[in-house]
Amino acid sequence: MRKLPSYDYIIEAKGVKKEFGFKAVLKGIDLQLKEGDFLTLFGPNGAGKTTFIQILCSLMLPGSGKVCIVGFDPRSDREALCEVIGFVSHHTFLYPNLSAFENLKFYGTMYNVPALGEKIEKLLELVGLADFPNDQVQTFSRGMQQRLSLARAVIHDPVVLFLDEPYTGLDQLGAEDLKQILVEFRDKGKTIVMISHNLDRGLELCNRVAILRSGRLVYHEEISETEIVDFKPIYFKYIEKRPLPFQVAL
Amino acid sequence: MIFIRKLWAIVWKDLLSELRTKEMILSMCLFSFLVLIIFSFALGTEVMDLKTIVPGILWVVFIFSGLMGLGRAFGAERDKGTLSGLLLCPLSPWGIYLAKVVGTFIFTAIMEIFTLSIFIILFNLNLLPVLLPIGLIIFLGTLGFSAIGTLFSAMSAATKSRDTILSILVFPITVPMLIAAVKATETILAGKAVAEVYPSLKILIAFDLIYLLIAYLTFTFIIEE
Amino acid sequence: MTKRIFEIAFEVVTFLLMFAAIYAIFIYAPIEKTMGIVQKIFYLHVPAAFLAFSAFFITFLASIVYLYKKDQKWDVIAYCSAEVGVLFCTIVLITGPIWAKPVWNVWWTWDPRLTTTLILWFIYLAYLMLRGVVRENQRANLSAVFGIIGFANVPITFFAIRLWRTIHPVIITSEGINISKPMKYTLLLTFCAFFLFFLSLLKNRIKLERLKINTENVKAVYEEIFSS
Amino acid sequence: MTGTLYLFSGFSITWIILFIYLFSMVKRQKSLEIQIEKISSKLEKVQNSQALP
Repeated sequence: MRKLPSYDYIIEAKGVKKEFGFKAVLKGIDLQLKEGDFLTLFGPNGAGKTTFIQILCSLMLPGSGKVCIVGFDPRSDREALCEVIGFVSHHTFLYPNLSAFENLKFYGTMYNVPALGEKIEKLLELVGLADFPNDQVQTFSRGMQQRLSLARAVIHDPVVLFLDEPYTGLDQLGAEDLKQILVEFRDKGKTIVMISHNLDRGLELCNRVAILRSGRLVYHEEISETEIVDFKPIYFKYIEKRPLPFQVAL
Repeated sequence: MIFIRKLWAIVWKDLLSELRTKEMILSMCLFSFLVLIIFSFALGTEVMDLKTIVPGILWVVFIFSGLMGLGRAFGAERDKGTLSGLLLCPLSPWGIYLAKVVGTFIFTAIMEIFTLSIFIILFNLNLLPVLLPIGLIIFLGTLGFSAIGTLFSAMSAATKSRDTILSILVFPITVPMLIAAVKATETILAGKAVAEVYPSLKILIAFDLIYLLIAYLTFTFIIEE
Repeated sequence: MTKRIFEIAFEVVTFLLMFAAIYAIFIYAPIEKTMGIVQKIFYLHVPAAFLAFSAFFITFLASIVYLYKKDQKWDVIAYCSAEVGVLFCTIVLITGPIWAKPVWNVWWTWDPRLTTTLILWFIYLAYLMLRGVVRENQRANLSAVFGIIGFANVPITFFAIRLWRTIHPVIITSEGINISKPMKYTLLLTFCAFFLFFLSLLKNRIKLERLKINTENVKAVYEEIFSS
Repeated sequence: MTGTLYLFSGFSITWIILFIYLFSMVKRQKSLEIQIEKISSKLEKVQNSQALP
């Protein structure tokens, strides 16, 4: 059992800013999540959602500000941090010439997973790919690849799971399966952060909702099942084009 | 121990992936074969002193063909979109770099063995008696080339015009290594004592160590965004 | 205010020194006996070579400091210094052959010093090109690493080429030529003049680059405000 | 005297290079100034239009 440092919030971001060249993508984001939270992050295209989630999972460093995931700072404890997070993106991170089994075996070795063979079989069963362990990934459909990508992301039992548009390319059945897996994950008490375009899919499971717009977190609330119906108008109110609430000093 | 296992996992998946397509190794070997043929046509049949030009040709072929393999080290990962997945793994950037150096080294070495055999046939050269020292020189040269080339491969993977910039970065930097390697090969082929190549070998070793050291210190900056 | 006066004084001194240097080179310094009047290129060539190396050394140091501190200021210094360095290196590579042709009767020899300079020139051209093609959020990091590697390459290149050409051509012996006192003073003067010129060039280049960055920043903020 | 010719070409090429560089710097500065001018004039326009109502 790995030892985790003590922490107040499992995910903590303080004043996170990021620039690409001269373009400010994130302009100071504060976010705090407790263990077991399921946050869905909405926002229009180009709002900086993907950049933000990449900063949270240490693929990018924040330009300024502080990020702390499970008590680890991505600047100093990157490796320890990597061991406790999983990331599903719209890239599958799978090697097309390797089989499903080989892909999982590679990632399992990288995460130093004990009893890897059984674990892989269990995972393939879970994502419904048990019949094709030895087929090359390039022969898989997009949906199957996405399932395998999910298996890859959870092979080391992460404490926190980040999902960047996980429903892209999945058919109805696949989406239901993914939802089941996420429910299982949520019920195990893992913390999940998901990005979504799709309001219905995004609101199904979460207990917190946030809206990101041009690099700022303009809305962040806990949400109960009864409030979900009312969320749509709120969302459109927040993403409609209007001057941002700040003054420019000239 | 875990570090070695993770390192080997990366090398193994690269080898396996290459074994399935054979795309890179075939193109490298074919390219070196073609360059050799072109050299033998360009030089004509009655070359005055083969032994003085052979080392130069040999290393030019190695560098040109090796360059094809270099770009793939990180370029392929970026093309497939797997680079982020690799970077997410709990392994230090240095480990990832080292694994890629080993991979590049293996591919380049396979190409070099192939090139040498063709070379022996085409230029009617008897390398057998000097195989050991030549092997050592090629080993050191290839190590340095892979070390610096992998670093630049990661750099150029972040740029728009990948292959052009890779060759512009690699060629001037590898000149000292090339000079030392050619000089050493020349000395050996001329049938001189092995002791005479020590200065060249020293430079090759210095080159390898300096670049591995620089990569150790700076590789984390290359992949961070 | 005093800073401004100091700056102007600096420029004026540079300007005067340049004139003094030209006077010294053409009128004060005697004509060398064996090489003739061509030898006067020496007063351009040697200071330029020294400054090119110093500029690349500044790039090297600034790159290290940048990676350590992650302050964009140092990246700007490294970039501007590399650009000025390439400029002086180009001057060295052009005046060198012009000097060599009448003296050695060849334009170029593969002497360690010449070859090292040529390779250095290629390396820093590559450095400038790399900056042009790399994505912005990785530009400073990558070019800093390359700036370090490029300079670390210098000693090893020098030794490798020494090994390659064991018979040194004339230049090494011409190192030992007796420089008469007026020549020495002229060289010293040109060194000072060129050095001040280099500093002011570098300073202005850095200023220009900062201005560019600030303008781009303002533009980005501006576009953001008025797009919404 | 060929020596003078070489000397002359050496010096003139050096100065030409330096002046080209200086000229390019001046040009870059000019273009930046134009950009700044554009931005500030646009900002002024916006300020005026906001002041009207």
